[in-house]
This record gives sequence, C-alpha cells and structure tokens, in this order.
Amino acid sequence: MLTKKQNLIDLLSRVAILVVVVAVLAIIKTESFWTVENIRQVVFQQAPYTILMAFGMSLAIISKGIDISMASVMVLSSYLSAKFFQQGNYILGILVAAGIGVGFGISNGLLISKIKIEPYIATFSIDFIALGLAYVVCNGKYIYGFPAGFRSLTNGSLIFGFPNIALITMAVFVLLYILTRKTTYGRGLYSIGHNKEVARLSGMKVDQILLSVYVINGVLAALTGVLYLSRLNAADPSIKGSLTMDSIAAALIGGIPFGGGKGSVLNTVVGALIIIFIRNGMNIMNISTNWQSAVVGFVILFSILYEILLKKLMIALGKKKEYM
Amino acid sequence: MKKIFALLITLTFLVTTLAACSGSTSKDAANPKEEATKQKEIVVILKNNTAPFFISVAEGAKAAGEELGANVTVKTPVETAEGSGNEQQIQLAEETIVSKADCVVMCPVDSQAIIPVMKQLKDANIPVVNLNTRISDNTMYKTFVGLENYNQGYDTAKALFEGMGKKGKIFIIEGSTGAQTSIDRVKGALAAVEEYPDIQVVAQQSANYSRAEAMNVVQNLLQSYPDVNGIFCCNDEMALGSVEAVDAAGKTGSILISGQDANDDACAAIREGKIYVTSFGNPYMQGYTSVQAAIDLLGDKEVKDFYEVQTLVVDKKNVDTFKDKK
Amino acid sequence: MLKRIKKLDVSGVAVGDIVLFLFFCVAAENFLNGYNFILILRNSCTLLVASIGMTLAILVSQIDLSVGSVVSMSAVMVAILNNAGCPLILTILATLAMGALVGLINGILISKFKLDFWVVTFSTMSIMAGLALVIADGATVSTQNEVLDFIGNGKILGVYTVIWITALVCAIMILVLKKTKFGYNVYSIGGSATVAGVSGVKVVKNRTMVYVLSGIFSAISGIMIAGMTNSGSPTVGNEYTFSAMAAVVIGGTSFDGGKGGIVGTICGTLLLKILASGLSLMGIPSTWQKATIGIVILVLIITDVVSEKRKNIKGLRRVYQDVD
Amino acid sequence: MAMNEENVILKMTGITKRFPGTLALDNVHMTCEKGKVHVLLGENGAGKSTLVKIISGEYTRDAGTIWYDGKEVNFTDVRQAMAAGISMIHQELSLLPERTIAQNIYLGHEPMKKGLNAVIDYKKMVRDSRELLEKLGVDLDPNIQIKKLSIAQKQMVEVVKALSFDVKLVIMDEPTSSLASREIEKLFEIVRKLKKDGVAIIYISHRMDEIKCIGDCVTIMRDGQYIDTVDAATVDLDVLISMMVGRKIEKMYERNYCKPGEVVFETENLTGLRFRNVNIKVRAGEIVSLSGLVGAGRTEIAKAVFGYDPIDSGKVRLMGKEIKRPVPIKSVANGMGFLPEDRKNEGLILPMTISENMVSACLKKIFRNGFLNARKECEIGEKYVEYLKISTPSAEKTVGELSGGNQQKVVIGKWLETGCKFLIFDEPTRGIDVGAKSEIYKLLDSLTKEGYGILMISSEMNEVIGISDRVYVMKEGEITGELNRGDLTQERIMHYAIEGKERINA
Repeated sequence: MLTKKQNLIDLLSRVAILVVVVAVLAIIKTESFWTVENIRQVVFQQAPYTILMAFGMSLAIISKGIDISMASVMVLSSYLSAKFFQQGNYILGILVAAGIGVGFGISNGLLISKIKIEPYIATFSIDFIALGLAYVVCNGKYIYGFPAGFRSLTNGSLIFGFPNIALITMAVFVLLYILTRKTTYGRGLYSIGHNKEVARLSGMKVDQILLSVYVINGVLAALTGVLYLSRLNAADPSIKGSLTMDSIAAALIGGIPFGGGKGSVLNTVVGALIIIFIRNGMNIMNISTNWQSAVVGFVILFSILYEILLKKLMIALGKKKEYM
Repeated sequence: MKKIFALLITLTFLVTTLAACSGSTSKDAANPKEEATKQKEIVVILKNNTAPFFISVAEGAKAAGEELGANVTVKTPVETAEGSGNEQQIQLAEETIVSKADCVVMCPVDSQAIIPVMKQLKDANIPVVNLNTRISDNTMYKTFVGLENYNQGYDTAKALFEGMGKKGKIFIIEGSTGAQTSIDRVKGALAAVEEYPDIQVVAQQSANYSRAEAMNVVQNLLQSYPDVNGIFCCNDEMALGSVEAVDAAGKTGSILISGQDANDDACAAIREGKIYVTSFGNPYMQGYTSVQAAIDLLGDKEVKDFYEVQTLVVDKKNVDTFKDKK
Repeated sequence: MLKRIKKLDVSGVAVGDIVLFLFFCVAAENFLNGYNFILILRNSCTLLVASIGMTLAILVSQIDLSVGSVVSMSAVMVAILNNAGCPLILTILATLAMGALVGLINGILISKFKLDFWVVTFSTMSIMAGLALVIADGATVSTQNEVLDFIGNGKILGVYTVIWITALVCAIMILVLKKTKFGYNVYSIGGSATVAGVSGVKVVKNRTMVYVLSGIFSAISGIMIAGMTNSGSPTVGNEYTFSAMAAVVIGGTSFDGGKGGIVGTICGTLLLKILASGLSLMGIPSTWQKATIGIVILVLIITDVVSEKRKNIKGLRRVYQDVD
Repeated sequence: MAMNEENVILKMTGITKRFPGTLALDNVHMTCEKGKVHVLLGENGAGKSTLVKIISGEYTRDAGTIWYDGKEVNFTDVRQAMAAGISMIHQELSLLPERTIAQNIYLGHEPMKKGLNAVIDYKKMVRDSRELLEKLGVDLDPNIQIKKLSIAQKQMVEVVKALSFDVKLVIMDEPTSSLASREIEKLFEIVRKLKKDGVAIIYISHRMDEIKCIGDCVTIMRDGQYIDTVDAATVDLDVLISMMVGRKIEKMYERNYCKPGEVVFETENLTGLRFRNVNIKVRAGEIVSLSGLVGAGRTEIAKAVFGYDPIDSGKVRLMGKEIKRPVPIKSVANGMGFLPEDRKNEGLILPMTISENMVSACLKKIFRNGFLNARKECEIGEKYVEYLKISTPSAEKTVGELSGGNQQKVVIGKWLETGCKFLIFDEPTRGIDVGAKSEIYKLLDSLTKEGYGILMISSEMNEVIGISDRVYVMKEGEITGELNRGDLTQERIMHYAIEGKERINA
C-alpha cells in the first residue's frame, strides 16, 4: 500500500512541476507559447525523440543499471540503415537498424548479466565502440534526401491532428507501460531493481530479464534513429547531441531514482516534457542557449528538495505505522 | 564457461561490425609511411573528421601531397565534442614534435587555447602553416591559408538581404558556443546588418552546428516570430535543419534561408529553392593550398603571409557551375 | 613486493598498462621516446587530478558528476579574474574556494539532507556547466600571465610544472588515504556507512569533506588547464566527468566503495592516455581510434572481472582447506 | 530486589521513545551494577534494542533521565558514550569485510602517532590488537582480512572490538545468535572475566538456557513497557516466558511424528566449494537436520543443492529425478524451496508488499498468461496472512515493516504457494522471539503432516533435538555421523561435530 501511495505522490509531484513550468511560460509568453500550434509542436514533434530514448534509460535505471550507449547506438543504426531507406528498401533498412540495435543490446546485456561488469562501465565502452564505428561509416559523407513515403513516417499523420511520430511514441509508451506494470516480466524487472539476489533465489530468470532490458534499449535506440532520419531527411552524426544527458535528466526529473525498482515510464514522459518545455520556452523568449543547462540543473535540484518536503509531510501525517 | 561463451559472442559481434565498416574506409587506413625516407613529413591537423567540409580539406591536402611529392598525414581529434577537441589538438600538435614532422598545417578549434603549444613548435623550430581559422597570435605561424570567415559571413548575409528586398526580420543561428568560425561569421553578418537599416535581427540562438537542434530551435523561434523573413545560419547543416522546420510550418519560399560551406546537400536544397544562398569556402582548395604553402616554406621559397582562398556566394544561378572554377 | 602489488588491487590494470606500453613501443615508431613519455604524463595530469576527486567519491560508494563542469568553471574563472587584473594568487585561491564551495553544497545536500547523490551532483553538474558558459559568454576567454603560463607550460628541473603538481597531489593523497584518520574513515564509510556510524566515525562530516576535496581537485585541474592553454574554455571539462569515472573504475576502484585507491586511478588514467597517444602515433585514422579505445577498455575490464571471480572462488576453497 | 547504591553504574528512569506512529518505549526503567550481568529479556519489538541504543547514544530519548557513573548524562552520539566507557556488541555484525582484524577492532578510535596527530600508528594498532586477542583467548592474526573469517570468528572479533578500549559497561545484543556451543563457552569465559574486573554487562538474548548460565538478574520487557526485574538464580524459566510473551506457552517443541513417505530429496557423493562426498536423504513427512559447528559447511551444502553456488561433482535428485548442474530456476521448477538464513537480504524484497512477495516465487504459475492480476494477488496474500497468522493490518503492507517472525512467515508462505514438496530451512528461528518460535515449529510440524520433506540447518541444539526425525552431523565439510530420533542427545551430536568419525570407528 505504502509503496503504491508513495509512487503516486512522487508522480503527482512531478506533474505539478510540469504544470508550473507550463503555466509560467503561458503567462509570460502567452501569444507565442500558449498556442495550440506551439504546444502541438513541442509535444508531438520535438518531445518524442527524447521521450523514446528516456524510456530506454528508465528501464535500465529501474533494473538498477544505466545505459550510456543508447545515443551512439542510435547514430550508428541510423547511419547503416540510411542507404536502404533512401533506396526505398524499407524492410532491409528496418532489419539493419533493428539488427544493430539488438546486436549492441545483446553485447551490453551479456557484459552486464553474465560477465557481471558494472552497467556504467560496460555501456561506457560500448558507447565508444558504437560512436567510433559511426564515425568510421559516416566518414563525413552525409546521406541526404529520402523518399516522401519515408518522410511521412514523421511528418504525415494518419489520424487528424496526431502526427505519426506522436502515435508511434504513444504506442511504444502503452506497450512499455503494460509490459513493466502489468506483466510478470515487469514484476521481475522491478524485483531485480530492488534486490537481485532475492529475485535469483526466487527462481526468476534474472539474467534473461537484464539481457532483455538492454535489447529493448537497443531497439528503442534504433527506432529513434530511423525516426530521426525521417524527420531530418538526413543521416547526421551530430544528432547524438546531448541525448544521453537529456534522457538521464528526464528520468531523474521524472522521479526515477538510481536506487532501482522505483518509478515507471509514466514518470519518464513527465520528466522529458519538463525538459523540452524549458528548452522551448527559452528559445521563444530568445534567452541565450548558455543558460539552458543551468536552468535544467536548477529544476532538478528544486524537484528533489520538493520531493523531500513531500516525504516529510507524509510522515508528519503519520501514515506509516512502524513495527519495531 | 558461460562467461567465456558470452564474451565470445560479444566480441565476435563487435569484430564483425568492425569488419563490416572497414570496407568504407580502407583508403584512409592505409598510411603512407613507405617512402617516408626521402619525402618531407607534413602533418595536417584539422578540427574533426565528421564534417563534410573538413573531409574535403583533408582530400585537398592529400592530393597536394601526392602531386607535389610530400608525405602528408592528416590528424584530427577523436572527440568531436567542443572543448575536448581543442585539448586533443594540443596533444596531436605535441606529437608532431615527437614524430619530428618537418612542417605542421594547423587548423585550430580554439584560436586562443592553441597558442602555447604553437610556442613549443616554434621552439622545436617546426614551421607552422595556419589554415582556415586564424591563430590569435600571428607570430606563431609563417603564413595563413584560408578565407576570412568574417567576409564569408558578410557576403552571404548581404546576398540574403538583397534577396529579401533589403528589409525584414531575420534569425541568426549560431554554431557551437565558443567555435571561432561561428563567432567570426556572425560578426560578419552583423556588420552587413548595419548597412541595411530595414533589416532587423529578432533572435540569435545557437544550434551547435547540428541539423537536429537547428530544426527544434527554428521551430520554436517561429512560434514567437511568425513574421520572420530570413534565417542566417552559420553552416549548411543548420540551414538544412531550418529548411525542415520551415517546411513543417508550411512557409517554404516565404522565408529565405542562407547557409555556409555549400556542401552537396545544401546545393541540392538550393536547386529545389529551399535554401536561398550559401557560400563556397572551397575546402578542397584550402587543403591543397595549405600543403603547397608548407612545401614552399620547406623549399625556402618566398611565401606570402596570407593566401586568401576565394569564397564564392552560391545561389540558384551558379549552383551547378561553381565547383568547376577551383 | 609482489604481495604489495596484489594488495593494491590494481594488478589487472597495471599489467594492462605495461602490456599496451610495450605493444606500442614495438608497433608505433617514435612511441618509445623519452619526450613522448613525458608528453603522455603531461597530458594525463589534468584528467588525473580531476579523477582523484572522483576516486574519493567512489571510495565512499558515491559519485561526483559535477567534476567536469567544475573543471570548466575554474578554467574560465581563472581567465576572467586574471583579465580583471586580480593578482594571480588571489585568483587561484578564489577558484579553489569556488571548487570547495560546490563540493560543500554537494556534500551537505547528500550527507546531511540525505538526498540521492546521483541527482544532486547531476544538478550541480548542469548548473556549473551552464554558469561557466554564461560568465564566459559562450566563447573561450584568453588571458596572459607569466606565472600562470609557468604553471601550465614551464619546467622545473626539466620536468613540466604540471607533472610536479600532479605528482605532489597524488603522493599526498596516497599518504592521506593510507595513513591518516581521514583516509581510514573514507574506507570505513565506503565499506559500510552504518557500521562506521555505530563505531563512532563522523560519517556526515567525512562524506562532506570528500565532496569538498573533490571540488578542490577539480578546481586545481581547471587551473592547470587554464595555465596550459593560457585561456579558459567553458566547455573544456565536458568529457572529464565520464573519462574520470572510467579512469577510476578501470583502475579497480569499485562502485561498491571501500575498495581500491589512488594508485589504481593513476594506472587507469595512464591507460587511457597511452592508448590515445599510441594509436595516433601508429597512424591509425582518428575515425578508428574511438572504437579501438572502447574495445581495449572492454577487453581489459572483462579479463579483470573474470580473474577476480576466479580469485574469489579460490579464496573460498582455501578457507575450507585451512580448516582441516 | 536489593541493590547497594555505590555499586550502581547505570540508572535509567521513565525512558520514553516515540517513533513515527508508534511508542517504542513507554516509561521504562532499569538499573545496572558493576560486575553484574543484567539480562534484558523480551520478544522482538518489545523495545530491548531501542533501549540499549539509547544507552549507547545511537538514539536520543524523548523523555526520562539516565544516571551513569554517578552523574546524569545525555549522550547525543555514539562517540560520547564510547568516551564514557560504554561499548556495544551489535546483533548484526558491525565489521568491514575488506579491512583487517586490527583495523576493525580499532575502527573509530584508531591509535594516533605521538606528536603528529591525525596520522595513524598501524604498528601500534596491530601490536595492541594482538595482545587483546591473546588476552581474550581468541587465536587469530590481526592482519587477516575480515572477509576471510568464518561467521563465528567474526562474532568473536566483534566481541574483541567492543572491549578494545577501557569499558565500564558492555552491552551485548544477542552475541551468541551465530555461535555454536564451543564458541559460546569461550564467550562466557570472557563475560566472567569482565565480571571479575567489575565491568557491568547488559545481555540481550533469546536463549533461555543462557540466562541461568551467566545472568545475575533479569529485566523483562513487553511491547515497549517495563514488566519486572527478577533474580536470575531463583526464577523459573516458564514464568519468565509467560511474563515476556504475556501468555502461557504450553509446549515449545510440538511434533507428532508421522510415517515417512517416499524419498523427495537425495544427494550422492556431492562435492562442492566447502564440502565433499555428502550423501543426504530426505523423505516426505520428515524433518531432517544438518547439525555441526558454524563453518562446518552446512549452509554451503544447502546453497549448492539449490543452485546458488556451483557444484564440483556428485548428483542431486529431487522426487527421484536427477538435476544436472542445479540453478535456482530449475530447483524451484522442480519443487524445491529455500528459506535463507539472511531473510532481509536473500529471502524478501523489503520495499514490496506482503502479497507481492508471496507470489514472487511463482509468478509464471499463478499468472499463466503473463499478465498480473491485482485481485488474485491480493487474495493469495490475504489467504496466507490468514493461514500463517501473520500479524499485519493488511496484505498490502510492505514487508520491511514486519517483525522478524512475521517476515519468516512471509518467506514460508512464498514457498508454500509454489506448491513445492521439499523445503530447506536455514536457521529458521534466527532472531525470532520465543512466541513466534513455537508457532514456526508448529508450522513445520503441520507441513510434515501434509507430506512436505524438510531439511533444516540449525545451530540451536534444542530445536534440532526437539523437532528432527533424523540428524546429519557435519565436521569440516564432511558428514561425520547420522543419528535417528531415538538416540538424539546433545553429547552425541557434539561428539560427531567436534571429534569427527575417527574416534567412533576406533
């Protein structure tokens, strides 16, 4: 009971932050920020990429790990698959992208679950390898111009008002949410996050689950890569940008602690939206980009202090009866 | 046992990927150490190995090396992130002292931070040819090869404003914070703005030379300044990002976009009329000339202290022809 | 002697260093060259000093993500203050104070208010990174000062000043950790904070101290960079946090805390730098270097982990055999 | 009872401590004399640990006064208490595995080099600890790392650590919980030595037999309240028990033996990390115990057959079916259950709810289609709360909030739900109070009636003798003897455990 209540409160507190951010922006920049067009753009066109990546990061963190390599895997997979999409050979393109994603996912997974290397250091070196290979492959030649059909993957919209990219993200979200919260697999995942030993001694397939987490991350990375291809109409190593940091930040702001076993992909969405809205707002207000990371930092700091306050409040309310 | 197995799988996967990728770069991998004995060693240090611009600089340099009979090695930082790139350039420069290069062609990430190591080269009396981006202390190099990023920015901006009919609002999209080229080009553009009283800069934001970020930034800016008429970008990647953003807003044609460097993607976009103007820095020529200058130096020939590579404003008219007049 | 090395808990990496070194001596011409060796050392200095702070943090089973941005911040600060005509000694003191302050904030938030160290240091990281950009206005700040230049590029007895400084710092910290009360407390807290607490170790005070030191070392590193480049770049520290963590963990200091030490970190840092230098002297195109570095790190870690396991199992058996 | 004032070293009156939502201590008082062992008795949750932690400065009291050594004191942290000569032997070992014995003994008060402060004199540290170890008759080299020691040895180091500075009052919180008889004797010698030196001792224990053995007077607590203080020599144990439980416990070890069924579990020349050639048989309806000194390799066997540690050679058969290189997944699937010694870290996921823990070992079995079903989960939880009499308001409480006994019940429920037929209990009643103990024993008994086969590992002689059908005794990784219910005596077991088989054959 307590845990569930706790989670709910955590989540609500994050939502509150989001609301505050949006409200502030809406008030000071009503005409340009608080427009359907802008909100649609931020939520449906800019946020999805960060959100998708942050999903992966969150899964890793929930299992008491971390995945530094996702962004690089994304770059590599988008590069290797670009040519095929360009030739309109979608199936092959998807296969290649997925292949890269799964491949690196398995590498990460095996290193962490079987060889038992610190997730941080394992994914750190995989990150080097993936990005390095991306450089090798790209070698300065950007791949540009994709068939309209492929572009419509992100630009077009099957259901009016909902760009496909948004639909895809929602689909992924629903899938992941059900997978993590409603299935035995998800229960296993959280158990591992809380206490790997107990999970193992309870006959859970710890290694397989861990492996699967990183494979999912790989696939998510590949997906994001392909979507970027479609959005930017080009394969470009600079898309890595600050995605790793952003997705970690999204998880943290969303309220997924590195302790493992807590939070859900719902938190991730909230966290990601907070960051993206801050970015959007600062652009709109034409504040120098230099300020962005500082502001994000302050928001994170604020969010935790605020969480502590809530916890204190709850205890004060004396919900918790302790057996000695 | 299991661990060994897992280890094997992982490594085999990595190796195969490596192999898969190796095809595309075998030519780079070959290192021209064979006839090192008699030929002059010229080390060309560039900013990175991912931007098309520097790839063709490298090609130009290598070509010059082969034609004029010098042993040219191109080195770039591994880390392309701003800042660390600079630190690694220093490292690379120091290594040229170790490997006793005869001459170094330097294209610094950071005009300031590179100076101390340039001093070291001076002490080791290895002559330096400064390429593309000026080193702040002009006693550190024998000659400068390249274009004035300032002029390039100025010319492009002018062309853009003319296209806009001498009036309207513009965005300026900067490159990575701290990058010299970006700083100079923006200066140039602003200088041009001075000359056009009816041109007004409404927003100035960085997009880290990245297409993706430019797209987001422009999308966001368009929200607050929907009535903008032109976008000045510090490189083509960002210009192309802006193109996508403008497309998405359905304003193609009504907003003129200018880039820099004239890479293939940008030229394609110009043909489609999506980018209005860019400017050709002729990277190949820059690379070539720099090595040429280096060889002259070593051959004790007279060298000018500035070889300006002509920049060329590229628009629909000359987009198909400009490359011929190298 | 051999026993010593074993005690240091870094045998794996140390061996790795030597192997790589020998390999490059053969493979890369000009590598085996006194001057080059000096260069490798010199290039290791800044990262090494920053990593020492990280080592302390990881020894108390925590992490200081703010290292990198404090490095940037101090470099910028030195440049700006110096340009403002502030006497160098004051400049340096102020910078150190800044580092200490950031550390203090981290330490208090983490150990006193019991906030999650990932989140806290992550936010201070973003904040400092942002502020560095802001005060430097996004561009490198150049500065001139003989003494500063001497610190960065000068030599004492034919050896670079930075190397002396670094050597000094390392020596002091090794002694501190081995011999002093504080060092003992660091290992005790790392081993188990609760145990240390009930045994009368001032956990809060010592943890805070660790972060303060970490901040100071980052500041020193930043000052050295400012000296080496006669300028302060607001992004120079970007890679430091991750590289430092890598150096520390490669050096055999585990995230569990209470195990490892400075010597390991030195080996780890050297490893990274030897790789970088060796590969580029071998004339391997930089496109390939990143991937290669990743793979080498991975292989090293794997061998280390696997051999560690073997040792442990042997240990179990031995205990049993001792019994009869 | 009588008490001569000048001998009194500690006097506490009206001690009250409130934790969020609960009143841990309610107006408790207690008085200790120099050279006397004052036993503190009470069930888990009675507030014993809280009380002693207030004395040692780990907790601060909300109300009440403490006179220590003549003056009123108010310790706000451990260091002050240590400085005043109060030291504590913690229930859960407070040692750092990576550090050496010497470093652990002097942890927190390392000897400094004369002259330069803040620098530690390791040589002196080693010298002193060697003396100390010899003085207390513990034969260990102070330079060994703690992680290389057996649990019993660690416990002894813990004791030495507590006596490493001049103490006036020593608090021992269940010091014998992980010791076998031989070490316990050694510990008692130390206690007697301390008594001679006029040191006062507060001794917390669940083992009734120990009270008579070393106790001078006994203070009983229940639900955070002071019940009574009696003279250990004269008091009757049953009275004590009824006082601490608050009700009469009719019979501790209740066992109606039933006719064993077919063999459910069997090992053949099993050899592993720390045991060799082990042959064990467990039939349905049997409770078979593995006895022996701590470190004889009993737990190792259990962990190995369950697949937690690797096996070198030999066979493991479950329900007559051989399991090649066992791993937990297989063992569970084949109907084996393992209740580890360390419940908190290996048995339960503390932050999760009772129901969630209950189903954790058989998710696949309950939710066949792979989807969780909150209601079903909750029902299962409630079912076991009901059946195992777990004292909790609801099955949705997090396990971390339960007492040791109830946590153990949750672990049992977790395995019952898997429908396994063979259970391994590693120290089933470690850290569980008398009341809950007898319930656990009843539970074991009823399980055998339902045809479960049970392998029990225990260091508590009485429970081994009390409820086992058969006992295998181990010494240094080998089975040295097998005893049937008929001829189970403490002497015989200890004989095999210490002498080994040689003597018997001879």
